[in-house]
Amino acid sequence: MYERKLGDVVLQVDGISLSFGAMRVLNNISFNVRQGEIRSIIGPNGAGKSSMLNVINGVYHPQQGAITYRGKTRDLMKVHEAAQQGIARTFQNIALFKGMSTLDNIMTGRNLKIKSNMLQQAIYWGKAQREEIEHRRKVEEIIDFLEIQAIRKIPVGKLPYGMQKRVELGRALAAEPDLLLLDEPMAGMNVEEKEDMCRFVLDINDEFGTTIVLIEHDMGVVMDLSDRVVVLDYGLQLADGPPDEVRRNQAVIDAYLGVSN
Amino acid sequence: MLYREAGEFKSTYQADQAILTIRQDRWFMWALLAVAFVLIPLVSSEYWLGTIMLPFLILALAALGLNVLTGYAGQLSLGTGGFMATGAFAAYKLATAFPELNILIVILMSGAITAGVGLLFGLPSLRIKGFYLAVATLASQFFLIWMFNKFGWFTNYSASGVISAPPMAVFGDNFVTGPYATAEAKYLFTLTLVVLFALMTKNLVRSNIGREWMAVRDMDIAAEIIGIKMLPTKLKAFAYSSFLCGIAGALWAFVYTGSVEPLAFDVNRSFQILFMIIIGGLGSIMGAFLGSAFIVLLPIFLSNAPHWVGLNIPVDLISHIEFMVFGALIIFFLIVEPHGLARLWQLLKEKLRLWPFPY
Amino acid sequence: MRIEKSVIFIFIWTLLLMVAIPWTIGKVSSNIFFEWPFFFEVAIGGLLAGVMYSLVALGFVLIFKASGVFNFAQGAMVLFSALTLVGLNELGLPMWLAIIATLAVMLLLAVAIERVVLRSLVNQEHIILFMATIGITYFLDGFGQTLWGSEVKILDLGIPNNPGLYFDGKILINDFDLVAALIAGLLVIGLALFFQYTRIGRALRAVADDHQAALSVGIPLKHIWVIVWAVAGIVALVAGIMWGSKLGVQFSLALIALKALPVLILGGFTSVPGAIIGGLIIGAGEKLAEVFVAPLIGGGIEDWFAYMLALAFLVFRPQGLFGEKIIERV
Amino acid sequence: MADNDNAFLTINNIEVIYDHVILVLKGVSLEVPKGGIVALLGANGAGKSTTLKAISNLLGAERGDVTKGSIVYKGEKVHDLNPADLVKRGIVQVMEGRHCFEHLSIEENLLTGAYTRKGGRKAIADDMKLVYDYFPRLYERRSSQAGYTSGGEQQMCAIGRALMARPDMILLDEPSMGLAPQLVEEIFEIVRKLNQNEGVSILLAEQNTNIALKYSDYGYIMENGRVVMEGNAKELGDNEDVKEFYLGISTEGRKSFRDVKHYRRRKRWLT
Amino acid sequence: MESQFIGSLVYRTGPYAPGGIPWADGFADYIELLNARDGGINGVKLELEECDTAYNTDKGVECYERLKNKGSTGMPAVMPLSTGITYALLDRVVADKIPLITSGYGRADAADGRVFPYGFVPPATYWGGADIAINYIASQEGGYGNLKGKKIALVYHDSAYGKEPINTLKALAAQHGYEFSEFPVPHPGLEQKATWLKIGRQLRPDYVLMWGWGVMNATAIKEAAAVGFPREKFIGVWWSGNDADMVPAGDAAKGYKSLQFNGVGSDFGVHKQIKSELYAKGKGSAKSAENTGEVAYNRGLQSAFILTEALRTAMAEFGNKPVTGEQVAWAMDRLDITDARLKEVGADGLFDPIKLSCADHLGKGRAKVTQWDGSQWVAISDWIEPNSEMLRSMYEESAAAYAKEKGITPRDCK
Ligand SMILES: Nc1ncnc2c1ncn2[C@@H]1O[C@H](COP(=O)(O)OP(=O)(O)OP(=O)(O)O)[C@@H](O)[C@H]1O
Ligand SMILES: Nc1ncnc2c1ncn2[C@@H]1O[C@H](COP(=O)(O)OP(=O)(O)OP(=O)(O)O)[C@@H](O)[C@H]1O
Ligand SMILES: [Mg+2]
Ligand SMILES: [Mg+2]
Repeated sequence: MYERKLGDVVLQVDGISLSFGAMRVLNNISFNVRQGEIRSIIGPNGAGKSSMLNVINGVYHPQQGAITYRGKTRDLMKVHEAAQQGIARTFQNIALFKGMSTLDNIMTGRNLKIKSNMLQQAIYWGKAQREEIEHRRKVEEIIDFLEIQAIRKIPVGKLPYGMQKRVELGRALAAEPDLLLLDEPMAGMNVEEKEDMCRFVLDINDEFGTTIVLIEHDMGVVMDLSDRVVVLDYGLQLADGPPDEVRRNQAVIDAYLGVSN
Repeated sequence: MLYREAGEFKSTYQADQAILTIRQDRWFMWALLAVAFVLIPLVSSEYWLGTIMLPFLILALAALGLNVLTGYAGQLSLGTGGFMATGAFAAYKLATAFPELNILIVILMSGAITAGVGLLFGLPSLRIKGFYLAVATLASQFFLIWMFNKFGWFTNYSASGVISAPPMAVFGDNFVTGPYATAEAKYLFTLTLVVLFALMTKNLVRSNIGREWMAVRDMDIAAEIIGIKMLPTKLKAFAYSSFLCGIAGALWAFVYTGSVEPLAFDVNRSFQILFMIIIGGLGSIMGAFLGSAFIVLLPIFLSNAPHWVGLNIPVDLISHIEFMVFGALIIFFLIVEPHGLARLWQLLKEKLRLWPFPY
Repeated sequence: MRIEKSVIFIFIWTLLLMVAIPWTIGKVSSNIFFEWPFFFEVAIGGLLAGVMYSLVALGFVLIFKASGVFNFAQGAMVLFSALTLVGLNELGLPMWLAIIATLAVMLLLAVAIERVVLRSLVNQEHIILFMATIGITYFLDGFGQTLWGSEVKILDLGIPNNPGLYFDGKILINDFDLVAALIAGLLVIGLALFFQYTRIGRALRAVADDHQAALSVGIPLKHIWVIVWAVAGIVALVAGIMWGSKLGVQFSLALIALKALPVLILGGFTSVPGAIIGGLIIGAGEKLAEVFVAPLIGGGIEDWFAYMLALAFLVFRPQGLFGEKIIERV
Repeated sequence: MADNDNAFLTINNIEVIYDHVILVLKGVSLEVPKGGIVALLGANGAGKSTTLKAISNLLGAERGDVTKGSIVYKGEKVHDLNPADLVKRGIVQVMEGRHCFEHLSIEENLLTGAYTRKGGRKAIADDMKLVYDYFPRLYERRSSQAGYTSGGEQQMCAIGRALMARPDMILLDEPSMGLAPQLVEEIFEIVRKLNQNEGVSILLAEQNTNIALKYSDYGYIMENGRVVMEGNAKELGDNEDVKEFYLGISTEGRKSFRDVKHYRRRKRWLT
Repeated sequence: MESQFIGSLVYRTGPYAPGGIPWADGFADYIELLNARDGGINGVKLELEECDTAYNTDKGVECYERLKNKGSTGMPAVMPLSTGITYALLDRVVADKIPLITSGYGRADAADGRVFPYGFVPPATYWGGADIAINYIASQEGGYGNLKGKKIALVYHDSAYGKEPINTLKALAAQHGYEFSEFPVPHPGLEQKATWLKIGRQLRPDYVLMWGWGVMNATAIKEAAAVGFPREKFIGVWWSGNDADMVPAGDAAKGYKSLQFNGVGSDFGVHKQIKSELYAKGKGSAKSAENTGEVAYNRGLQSAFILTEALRTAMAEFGNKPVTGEQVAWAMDRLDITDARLKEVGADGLFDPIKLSCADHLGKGRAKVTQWDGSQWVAISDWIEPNSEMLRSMYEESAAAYAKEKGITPRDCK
C-alpha cells in the first residue's frame, strides 16, 4: 500500500442534515476532505451519497449543518457559484449536453475562463478568436489525455455510455478544478475500461494535484484508489477511515458489502 | 465518392475552427453567395425579387432570431410577431422623429430597442419552461400588438393606426424604401444585411456564448453546475433574438410592404416563424433559411402550380388543396427526418460521402 | 386528487384580488362604475364564459396527458367536427344521426392520425410532435373546407339563448351559458372518472413520460393513442357544437384555440379539473379586468390580460395550478 | 452453439442500421435455449444494447432498423411484431439507463409493468408483494415519484417493473449498473431463482463479466457489432484473454487498480 | 383581337370567407355577363383571373405582384378588398401606375386626388359612413337638435379598419353634443361578453354603432340580444351588414340595421340579365341564382361595374383595345356614372351615380340605411348624403399630413 501524505483540510462538512418533506436523506453527517486526497463515499442505494455531493456543490440546501470550504463557511450558495470556487463534478445519470459534440461539451467546461464579450464573439476577430484557439489548445490536451480524439466531433448523444462518462470527466477537467466530485464514474464499464478510468483519476490526482471526492459501488476500485472512505447508510454516517479499516468494519459489511467481499 | 473530407488535414486549430471545414462546402457557399448577389438580381423579374425573395430573406432573418432563442438556447417562444412589430414601430418613430438619420442606423437602433423589450419579456423564462413558456410568451405577443394599436403616439396619431415608411436611401439616391425604390435595391440591401447577420449569428453560436446557450438548452441544471449563470445567459439569448426579430420587423415594414398595421405582426406571424425553424431544423443557421424557403415558397408554388400546368381550378379549391398538401408535406418531412431540412441535408451529404456504398 | 396547500393559498389570494381590485378602482376612479349587483353579474358572466373556454382546453389536456403532445390541431378539430356535423345534417341526416355519424368520423380521424403520423414519430421530442400536429391542422382546415365549403352554416340544437333575470331582477344571466356550463361540468366529471378508475389512465401518464419505456412494458401505444385522440375528438365535437351554435359554424371556430391556451397553462397541461378551474379563473379575471380596469387604459385588453394572468400564476407555480411537477434532478 | 431444437430465441445474422446510415450490427447471430441464462459481453459500444433492442423491437423508437437476418422466438418470426405484442408473448426488456416513468410513483411504475396481465387484481397484488420482498427499499419508497429516487432505486424499479409482466423471457441490459455490491449479488440470485423456479429464459447484457459468467450458462462476446467469441460460461471464464481483458485477472492474479500499467492496449479479436 | 386582362383579389377561403365569397361571385358574374351578352367591352373580351388572398396581407401583396403584369397591358386596376392589403399596396401602385380602387374601405383621405393620383374611394368612405349614421339617428330623434345628451357608443374591431370612424364621430359629438364612447373588440372578436355587459347593463346608450368584421358581427348581435339591447337602435357599417353575418345570429338579428352603399335585393334589371344570361345556362359563379341578391354580392357587382365603366371611358379616349393602368387612372379621374347610364344597365336604385374628378376621388359618398327582417335586408331610407363640407376638410387635412410624411408633392388639379 502507498503511504500518501495528506494535506490540509480543504472541505469540512459539519453536521449536515437534509430532508425532503418527511423524508430524511442526510442525518448529521460530518467529515472532511484534505488537500490532494482521494476521498470516497460509499453506501447502499439511496443512502444519500449523491445528495451529499449535491449539498457540497450547492444544488441542495441542507436544513442543518455547515460546510466550510477553503476556510470559509459558506452561506446559502447559488448553484453556479460552486464552479467559480473551483468545484467541478460529474453525474450519476450522465448530464452531458446531448445536442453538442464532444469538443463543444468540453469547451463549455471552460466557460468561466473566457473573457471576451458578446460583441467580440459576434465579430469573431481579435480577442475572441485568440481566446477560442487558446482554450481549444487546452481542451485538446484534455482530449489527448482521455484518449477521445476519435470522437471529437461526434454529438455526445450518440456515443456509447462509457464514452459519455469520459467526456463528462473531460468537461469537469476543463474547468481546472481544485476539487473534483465524481459520482459513480465507472458504473456500466467493464474491467478494462474501469482500469482506464482509474488511471485517469489517479493521473488527475497526481499530476494536477486535484482533490477528488469519489462515489463508486465497485469495491475493488474504491479500496484501491481512496485514501479515506466515508460510509453512509440511509442518512446515517456508518464509518469513516482508511479503506482497510472500513472494509473490516462489521456494520459496513452488514449494511453494504455483503459477505462475498 | 463525390463528397469527401478525407485528404484534408488541418494543421492549425484556426483552420479546424473555420465555419466550413470542408473544401467542397466552401466552394458551395461562395457559389451560393455569387448566385444570390449577382445572378438572381440579373435574371429575376420584379415579381420574384420583390414578392418572393424579399419576404423570404426577411422572414429568414426573423427565423434566425427565433432559432437562436429556441433552437440554440432552448427557450420556446411565440412572441416573435410582437418583437417584429416592436422593430417596425421603433424604426417608424426613429425615422419620423429624426428624418436625417441614415436608414442603416434607424434599422440597427430599432433592433437595439427591440432587444431591450425582449430582455424584459425574457425575465419569466427564468422560472417557466417548455410549452408553458411558449404559451406565456403569447402574453408579450398580444400585449405588444395591443399597445401599438392602442396608443396613438406610436403611429404619430394617424387616424387608422397604420404606419408607412418615408422614402429613405442608403446613400445618395439609392432608395430602399418608398415608391421609388427598385426591387433590386431593396433586395440587395436586405440580402447584405441578412448575410451579415447570419455570419454574426454563426460566430456567436460557435463561440462561448453559443455553447452556453446550447448547454442551457440541453440540460439547464448541469449547465448551472458548471458555472453558467442562468439569468444572463437566457437574457442574452432573448436580447439577441429580439434584436434580429426587431430588424426583421423593421425591414418588413420599411423595405418590404412599406406600410403596416400592427395586425401584420399578429400571432399568426409568430406561429409562421416557429414553423420555419422547426421544419428547417432547430439549432441550425441553414435551417432558418431552408425553413423560410419552405414556408414562404411552397404555398406560392402550390397556388401557382395548377396554372402552370394549364389546369383551371377555382381559386378556393386551390387554396384548400394547398392547405392539405402543405400540411401533408410538413408531416411527410417530419417523418422522413424529424430534425428538419437542415439535418436532411446533412444526411444527404453523409450518403454522398459513402457513395456508392449504401453505408 | 390531492390539493397542495400552496394551491389553496394562491386560490384565496386570487379571489380576494378579484374582488378588491375592481372595488378599489371603483372607489377611486369616477370613470369606473362599481356596484355589487353589477360586479356579480360580470363575475358570473365571466365564470360562465370561462367554462366555454374550458371545453376547448379539455381537448388539449387529454392529448397532452396521454402523449406529451401539445396538440395544435385541437382548434382545427373543433372546426372540423362542427363542419362535419352541420354538413351531414344539411345532407338530410336527422340531427341525432348526424351526431352519431360525426362521432364515427372523429374515431376514423383518430385512427388515421395514429397510423400516419404518430406511429412514425414515436419517441421523438415533444416539439417535433407539436410540429406534426401543425401539419394536421393545415390538412384538416383544407380538408374540412373542401368537403363542406367555407360559407357560414347555422347550427341550431334549440339551446335557448334568452337573457334571464335572477336575484330580484338584479343579475342577468344567459340561459345558453348555463347550459354550456352544465355540459362542461358533466364532461369533466366523466373524464376525471375515466382517468381515475381505469388502468388506461395510469398508462397514459406513463406514455407521456417516456414512449420507449412505455413500449418496453407492453403498453400498446397505438391503441392508447387512438383512444385518446378519439376522446379528444368527441370533446372537440362538444366544443364545436357549443361554440358553433353561438357563432355559426365557420372557419373562425378554429381560432378559439387561442382563447383556451391561457386556461390550459393556468390549470396545468396535465389536469382535467385544472382545465375547469383555469377556465373559471381566466373567464372571471378577464371579464372583470375588461369591465373595471380596461376603461382606464383604453379597452380591448381581454386577450393579453388572460395571458398575463396565466403568466402571473406560472411565476408562482411553473407547472400551472394542477399540473404535474417538472422534475429536475442530477 | 450448434443448431438446437429447444432454442427459444434464435437470432440469425442480423444487421442494424441507425438513421439509415450508421451500420451498428454487422451480422450477429445468437441463440437462447429454453430456460437458459445467456450472457452478452463486450466493451462499450460493441452493440449489446442494440442487439437487445432489436429483439424487443424497441429500435424503431430510436430510428434504428433491422435490415437483414431474422429473429425467431418460440418458432415465430417476431421482427414485425410491435413491442406490446412481444410483451404479451412473454418477452420483456429492462432497458439500460433505468427509464422509469418519473412522474409516476414507484408503485404506479410497478403497476404499469402489469399492464398486459390478465390475472386480475389479486394476482397483481401478489406479484407486487414479491417484488417488494426482493427490494425492500422499493417498499419504503413506494409512494415517492420515481424521478426523485436515487439511481439505484430507479434501477430496482425498472427491474421490478419488468418482473410484474410475468415474462417467459427477460432481456436484461446492465442490471448491475449503479447497484451496491450486496444488491448486485441479490439481483443475480433473483435472476437465477426466476430461471430455476419459473423457467424464465434470460438474455443478459452485462459489463460486470465476473458475475455475469458466474450466473450464466453460456456467453457471447461482442466487439464492434460482431460476435467474436462464444462458449460455455465456464470455458469463457477460463479463457486467458477473457481473463485478462474482461475479468482483470492476469497470470499474476488480480492487480490493484492503482498499479494498472499505462498504455496497455486491449487485444482485439478483430481489427 | 386581344382581350382585356382583369385581376381580382378575392378571399374565398380563410376566416372571412363567408363575406368574401358573395363579393367575388358578384364581381365575376358581372364580368361574365358583359362577355356573354356583349362580347366584352366595345368588342374587347374581358379575361378575369382571381387570386385568393384569404384576407391575408402577405398573400394579397403576392397576388398583386403576380397579376400586375399579366395580359397584354397588365392589370388595369386593383381592388384589394382589405384594409391591410390596401396599405401595403399604396406605394406600389404609384410606382406601377395602377389605380387602386377601394370601394367603401381603405384610406378615406384618398378622396383627395391631388395627393393620391392612383387612389380612388368611390362610392363611400368610413368617415362619410359615420356621418351618415349620425344623420340617420338625428332624423330618428327628430333633428340634430335632439342629439344633445344622447349616448352613442361605437363597438369596433380593434384594428386600422375599426378605428377609422372614431375621429369623425368625435368631431360630430363636439358639434351636436351627444356623448360618445368607444368599445374596442380585440381581433377576431369571438368573445364580447364583457363589452356588452358594459354597454347593455352599465352605459345603456341610446344607439350603438358597429364597425365590425367577420365573426365579430354575429357575436356582437347575439350578445346585444343577450343583454337585451334593442336591435333597432344598433346600426352597423356596410361591412357589418352581410347576409352571412345575420344568418348565424338567427332571430337575434331581427331589427338590426346596417348602412349600405348599394341597394338590396335582386329585383333589378341587371340581376334579371345575369340570371337569364348566366344562371339559366349554368354559368354563374354563385352556388345558385338565389344567392345573387345578397348585399355582398351586389357590392361585387358594383365594383365590377365601376371598373368596367372606367375601362369604357379609357377606351373612348385611347381606342378600343386593352388599356393600361395609367389609362384607367386617367379615366377614373373623369369617371361619370349618370342616372341615365344606370337605367341603361338596369341598376338604377341599385347603385348611386358617381362623378369623379382630378381632385375628388370619392363622389357624393351616399349610403342607405337597411334593416334585417329576419331573412333579408330591407331598405328603410333613401340615399343619405354626408356633410361633404366638413368631411372634405378632414380628407384634405389628413392627405396633406400623409403627403408631408411621404415626401409627396400634391399634383395640380387646375
Ligand atoms: N440512436 C442511435 N443513433 C446512432 N448511433 C447509435 C444509436 N444508438 C447507438 N448507436 C451506436 O451504436 C453503437 C452500439 O451501441 P450500443 O448502445 O448497442 O452499445 P453497447 O454495447 O450497449 O455499449 P454500452 O456497454 O456502453 O452500453 C455505438 O457505437 C453507438 O454509438
Ligand atoms: N430532490 C429530491 N426529492 C425527494 N427525494 C430525494 C431527492 N433527492 C434524493 N432524494 C431521495 O434521497 C435518497 C438518497 O438519494 P441519493 O440519490 O443521494 O442516493 P445515493 O446514495 O446516491 O444512491 P445510489 O447509489 O442509488 O445512487 C433517495 O431515497 C432519494 O429518493
Ligand atoms: Mg447516487
Ligand atoms: Mg448498452
